[in-house]
Amino acid sequence: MGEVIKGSRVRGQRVRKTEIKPDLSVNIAGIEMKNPVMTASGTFGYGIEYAPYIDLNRLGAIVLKGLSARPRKGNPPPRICETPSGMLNAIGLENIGAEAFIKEKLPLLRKYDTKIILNIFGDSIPEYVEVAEILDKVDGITGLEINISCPNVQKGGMVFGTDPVTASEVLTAVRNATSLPLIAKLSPNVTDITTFAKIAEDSGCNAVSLINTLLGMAVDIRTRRPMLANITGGLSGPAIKPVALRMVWQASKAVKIPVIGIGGIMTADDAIEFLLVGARAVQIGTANFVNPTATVDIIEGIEKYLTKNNLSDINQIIGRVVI
Amino acid sequence: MGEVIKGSRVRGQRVRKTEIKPDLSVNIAGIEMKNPVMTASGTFGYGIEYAPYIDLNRLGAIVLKGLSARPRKGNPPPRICETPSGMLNAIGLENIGAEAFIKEKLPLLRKYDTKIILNIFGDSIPEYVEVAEILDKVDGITGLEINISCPNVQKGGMVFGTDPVTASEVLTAVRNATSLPLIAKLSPNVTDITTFAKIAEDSGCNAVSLINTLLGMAVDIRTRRPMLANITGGLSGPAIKPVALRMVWQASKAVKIPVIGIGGIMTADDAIEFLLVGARAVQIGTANFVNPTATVDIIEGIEKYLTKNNLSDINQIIGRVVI
Amino acid sequence: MKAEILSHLNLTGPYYKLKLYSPHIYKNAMPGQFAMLRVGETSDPLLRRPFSIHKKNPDKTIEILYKIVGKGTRLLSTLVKGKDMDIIGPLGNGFVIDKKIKNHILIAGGIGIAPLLFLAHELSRDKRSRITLFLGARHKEDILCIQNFKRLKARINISTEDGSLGKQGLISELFEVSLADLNEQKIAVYSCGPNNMLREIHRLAAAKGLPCQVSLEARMGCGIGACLGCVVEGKEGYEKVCTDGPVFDAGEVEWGRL
Amino acid sequence: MKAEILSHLNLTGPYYKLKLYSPHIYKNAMPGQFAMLRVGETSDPLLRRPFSIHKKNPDKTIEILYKIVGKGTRLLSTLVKGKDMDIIGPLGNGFVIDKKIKNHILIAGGIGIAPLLFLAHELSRDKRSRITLFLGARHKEDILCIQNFKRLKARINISTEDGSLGKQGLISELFEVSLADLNEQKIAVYSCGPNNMLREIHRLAAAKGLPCQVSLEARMGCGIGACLGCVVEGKEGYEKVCTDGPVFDAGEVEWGRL
Ligand SMILES: Cc1cc2nc3c(=O)[nH]c(=O)nc-3n(C[C@H](O)[C@H](O)[C@H](O)COP(=O)(O)OP(=O)(O)OC[C@H]3O[C@@H](n4cnc5c(N)ncnc54)[C@H](O)[C@@H]3O)c2cc1C
Ligand SMILES: Cc1cc2nc3c(=O)[nH]c(=O)nc-3n(C[C@H](O)[C@H](O)[C@H](O)COP(=O)(O)OP(=O)(O)OC[C@H]3O[C@@H](n4cnc5c(N)ncnc54)[C@H](O)[C@@H]3O)c2cc1C
Ligand SMILES: Cc1cc2nc3c(=O)[nH]c(=O)nc-3n(C[C@H](O)[C@H](O)[C@H](O)COP(=O)(O)O)c2cc1C
Ligand SMILES: Cc1cc2nc3c(=O)[nH]c(=O)nc-3n(C[C@H](O)[C@H](O)[C@H](O)COP(=O)(O)O)c2cc1C
Ligand code: FES
Ligand code: FES
Repeated sequence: MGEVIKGSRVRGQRVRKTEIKPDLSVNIAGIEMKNPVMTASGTFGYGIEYAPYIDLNRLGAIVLKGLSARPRKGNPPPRICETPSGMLNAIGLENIGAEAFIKEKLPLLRKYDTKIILNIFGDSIPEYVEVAEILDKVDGITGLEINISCPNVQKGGMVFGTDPVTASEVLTAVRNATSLPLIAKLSPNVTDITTFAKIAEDSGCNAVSLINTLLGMAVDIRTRRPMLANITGGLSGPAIKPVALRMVWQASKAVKIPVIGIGGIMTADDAIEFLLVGARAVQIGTANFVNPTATVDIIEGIEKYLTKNNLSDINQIIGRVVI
Repeated sequence: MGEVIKGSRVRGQRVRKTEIKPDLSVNIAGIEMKNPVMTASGTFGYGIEYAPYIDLNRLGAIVLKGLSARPRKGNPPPRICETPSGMLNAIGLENIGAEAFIKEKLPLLRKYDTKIILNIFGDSIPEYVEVAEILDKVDGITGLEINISCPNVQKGGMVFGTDPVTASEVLTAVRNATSLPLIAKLSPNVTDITTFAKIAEDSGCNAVSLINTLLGMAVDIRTRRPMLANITGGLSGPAIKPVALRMVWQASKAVKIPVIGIGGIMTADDAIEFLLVGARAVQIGTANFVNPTATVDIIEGIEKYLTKNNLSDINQIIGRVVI
Repeated sequence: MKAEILSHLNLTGPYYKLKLYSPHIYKNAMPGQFAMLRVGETSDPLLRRPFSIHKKNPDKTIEILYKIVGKGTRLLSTLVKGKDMDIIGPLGNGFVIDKKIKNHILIAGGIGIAPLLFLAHELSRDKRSRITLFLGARHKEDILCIQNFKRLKARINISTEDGSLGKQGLISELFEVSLADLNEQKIAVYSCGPNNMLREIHRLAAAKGLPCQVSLEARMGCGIGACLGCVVEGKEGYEKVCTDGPVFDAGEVEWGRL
Repeated sequence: MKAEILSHLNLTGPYYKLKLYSPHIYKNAMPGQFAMLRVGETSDPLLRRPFSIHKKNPDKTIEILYKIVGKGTRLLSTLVKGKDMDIIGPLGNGFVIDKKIKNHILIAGGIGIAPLLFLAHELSRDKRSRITLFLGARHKEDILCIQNFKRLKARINISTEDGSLGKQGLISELFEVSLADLNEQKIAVYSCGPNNMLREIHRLAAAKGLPCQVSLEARMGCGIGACLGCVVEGKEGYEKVCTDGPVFDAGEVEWGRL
């Protein structure tokens, strides 16, 4: 991000301040991004949905809705409900499948000058491997993010990402199935997040992203039924930010691979908190629903924060929390 | 709670409806309570602080600030900060110690017609045992609640309540040290809450209460320092309600001993959600700060809900979520 | 998008009318489309709330007619004239108007009247349109917009559950009775209201072979097709209420699953 | 407790004055005490916010003078006349007035003026009181309440950091200069403002042997001594700002830890 002379021709004023635009670029898992702001899987559709609201070229990277090898219908409605400063979702990983994605959606995305990262999942290790293989070496795909917050159907529905052994198995298997940069997306529903960050590192993943949603529930006291047809769902939004920030801080100290911070980021201030505790990039999820221009607003806000603090490079704040 | 003839003398009106007041009484861990509404430890001081705001006699039970064998100074300030729909605290378990409590505070509480339950903790198993022994058989104390969300100093600071082995050890040791009804207060910062609920049951505890706070963090981006001097703190308030409700639901299905629901309960509606998923009582924490009459408002609200739904007994809603 | 609040009136009881200056929505909105409103500035409530476009005015304003039902609408009702509303729209697919049909039956339950006034205005641009309104609600206080429909020369049928205005009973019953005398073939039915009502209207219209469009509600996360939170079961799998609807051909909906 | 908002004025810039009808607080409040206000109805912001009692009026109203600094105060500023404010108070320990002392020096930094006006009113009930005000702030727009103090016949010293009003510099510097000429012994100092200022005022007053009371701020959970969230380090361990303070004898505070 070179130097930009600002204000020099603005309305022919006498103010001729030379302002150096801070360098926001980061390299995560071998992926060069213009800035550390990515979208979070499942909250940005297949990307195109947001094109009427923001210039997709401005994003550091776009992470798309989780893909499986075959299309998935997802859970019956109601699938979402609001909670204090948060929301629960049990979409059930509805998606059109990796093949359809490549045919129908990817061509629309290729024209944008941003990195496309695909979030993948499966019900079993072979399924994870299958989707990774389908997407490997497809033009326009820069990296994969593995969602391990999925139930392992072969092992009685236990979630991959909450058991060290299965987590290690699925990450290693996917690692061997693709040469793309690999991000392990961790589940927060664990006693010790650092265990799983280390497992990701040891399995050869190039980065970890966290957090996925916290498992939650809500009940409609009028009908006495759960608010979600699926009974439980994933909690996201500002409510979870303190938990996410704590886990990102812990994970950043535990591993050398880059950590991507996710969870309740609504504003640039929130994003900066994550960068300060060690995240090298952030993902914006639920905020997109509330404010479709959230990502771009956050990029601009981070830039302003750096400028205001006379910092020229985003790396000057990453991990710089004062303890 | 017998029948109450309501409205019969109100302003000498012709409305002479006979209304049966629903029975709100519950028995938890052998403790007979007028209603299922208790206070949550650490949010109700030593009880007396709220006497100017509510009639303490109306409460099902009062759970007081965590006590240790000896006084504790607690953490340096800042100790709290607000987060979206929640707050972080790192009080550091400041308390006057069990002996001083018995001498200075308990006499003031004895005159109230409500159950007094003491929340206890220690830095090591012997300390837990010590405080339990000090409080055992003291007149006016109805039960103990063991806070196991404390670091075990003898084992490198690992939290008792997040390790099955230490959790079992400390609960068993306290169980053997007192004949009082015993409630195990569980930490939510674990992969599987049912494991710990079962450990409590197997250790001879008479009930479990959950959840304690979620571990969280916040950073002041102006100073780049953590908002709390202790760096991390416990997240409470409405933000955590969905997580708490899910865990209470899971625990209720896993054990036979009563489950006490805690976490973000602000209104009667919130309390009813917890009762529906299986809690036999609830504790009100952060809500007391926001609204000092929260507990009494909630008791009245539950009563209204029962009346409105033509239910005569609180047990008719406990565990009755429609799945 | 920002849109200045030009007026904000409490009609009766829990009903409010909000007038916003929005050249963009004025220019683009079609009947049946909706907008997502941010009802507060903090993170509780968090999500935007969907509201139908109720009316467009030549001064580039739009109107929203809403009812207070919970936290979000209560907060919305406190916003005062002069402030900017944070709004996204128009969104979704509106009612399809078949130019060949001149007889239009609009059926609303309660606040379901909101999108139908805009539709009636649009239909009445064709001077040969004949509009019949069936409007049902619980009490007479819940019967809104009658004057507006009168001005459009609509034939108006009203029912209330307690009989406080019009016929006592459900509006679907009134509609059923009127269908009995119906000989005309070129009729379209448009409906908005509670699911149970819509199911019944669909059944009655289908039995007579009348085309019927319904505007559905669902909890919405994004309103723009990104979250997959708002689906309803359709004949060919899940349909997103926000981008595949909110107006659906009644025949496409799996009514048994609603 | 509910208290009707009788008026709510934007003074200058971020400063607002709120007038509430509260016979209870009117009757019981002492200078230096505070109240906890609920600034919104939803759970964000969650906690109440503490504000000093700024003024009491014979019509049983009280006034709060505040500055918008964040989310809570911004939301507070949107509450309109006629609504009920949810308020708890009066809380805490106020300033101790030693009847034997007739010379009173009040020192405020910025919005720290809020509790000092109430104190000045109380002090001036003794006709022999002489009140001297030192008021410092960043710019002249941050200098509030001068007219009120004039009416109480206070001697007024003003400083601003940018020199836009009064002497340029910090108010503690102005106070220090005035102390140099001071011979009188029976003087009490009362101060409210940023911690750095209070520390300096304490140092200067202590050097002269003057009794000095300071009103401290802290993030508060409950305001009533139940959460232990608001402590500051005192000479004998932690003190709760809400119930041991907010007014402390400056000598009791561990200034090094603040
Ligand atoms: C396409 C569409 C158009 C609509 N048009 C109008 C309109 O013109 N006028 C009007 O008054 N209402 C309209 N609604 C309904 C309106 O969105 C809800 O009443 C509002 O979101 C409730 O918010 P709340 O916070 O007050 O209620 P909450 O406290 O959130 O909930 C109260 C009740 O409203 C339901 N509800 C909550 N959120 C939604 C949601 N996003 N969509 C539907 N129901 C919800 C809840 O299930 C609950 O039963 C429309 C809904 C949709 C989907
Ligand atoms: C006893 C007491 C009396 C006070 N009297 C007044 C008064 O008369 N007028 C006035 O304008 N202000 C007064 N304050 C300060 C006022 O409480 C804060 O400005 C207010 O709480 C900030 O809320 P916010 O949501 O706008 O800011 P936030 O967004 O919460 O925070 C903005 C800034 O305010 C600080 N802050 C947040 N909460 C508190 C808190 N509870 N106490 C102190 N600082 C806080 C934060 O650390 C941050 O620096 C008083 C504070 C105390 C403790
Ligand atoms: C509606 C919705 C759908 C989601 N779908 C996925 C998904 O398919 N794969 C995934 O890894 N995470 C998914 N997530 C989790 C988000 O990517 C993100 O980790 C989480 O929402 C926390 O971030 P936030 O608080 O910013 O939303 C989804 C979240 C939401 C709200
Ligand atoms: C300020 C504060 C202090 C607390 N102190 C204790 C404590 O001493 N012992 C304990 O077991 N729990 C303590 N808790 C946890 C609460 O009892 C409760 O489990 C938690 O706050 C969740 O409930 P809530 O969301 O209703 O506040 C404390 C919570 C807060 C907010
Ligand atoms: S509301 Fe998000 S897809 Fe419809
Ligand atoms: S604010 Fe809770 S103890 Fe002072």
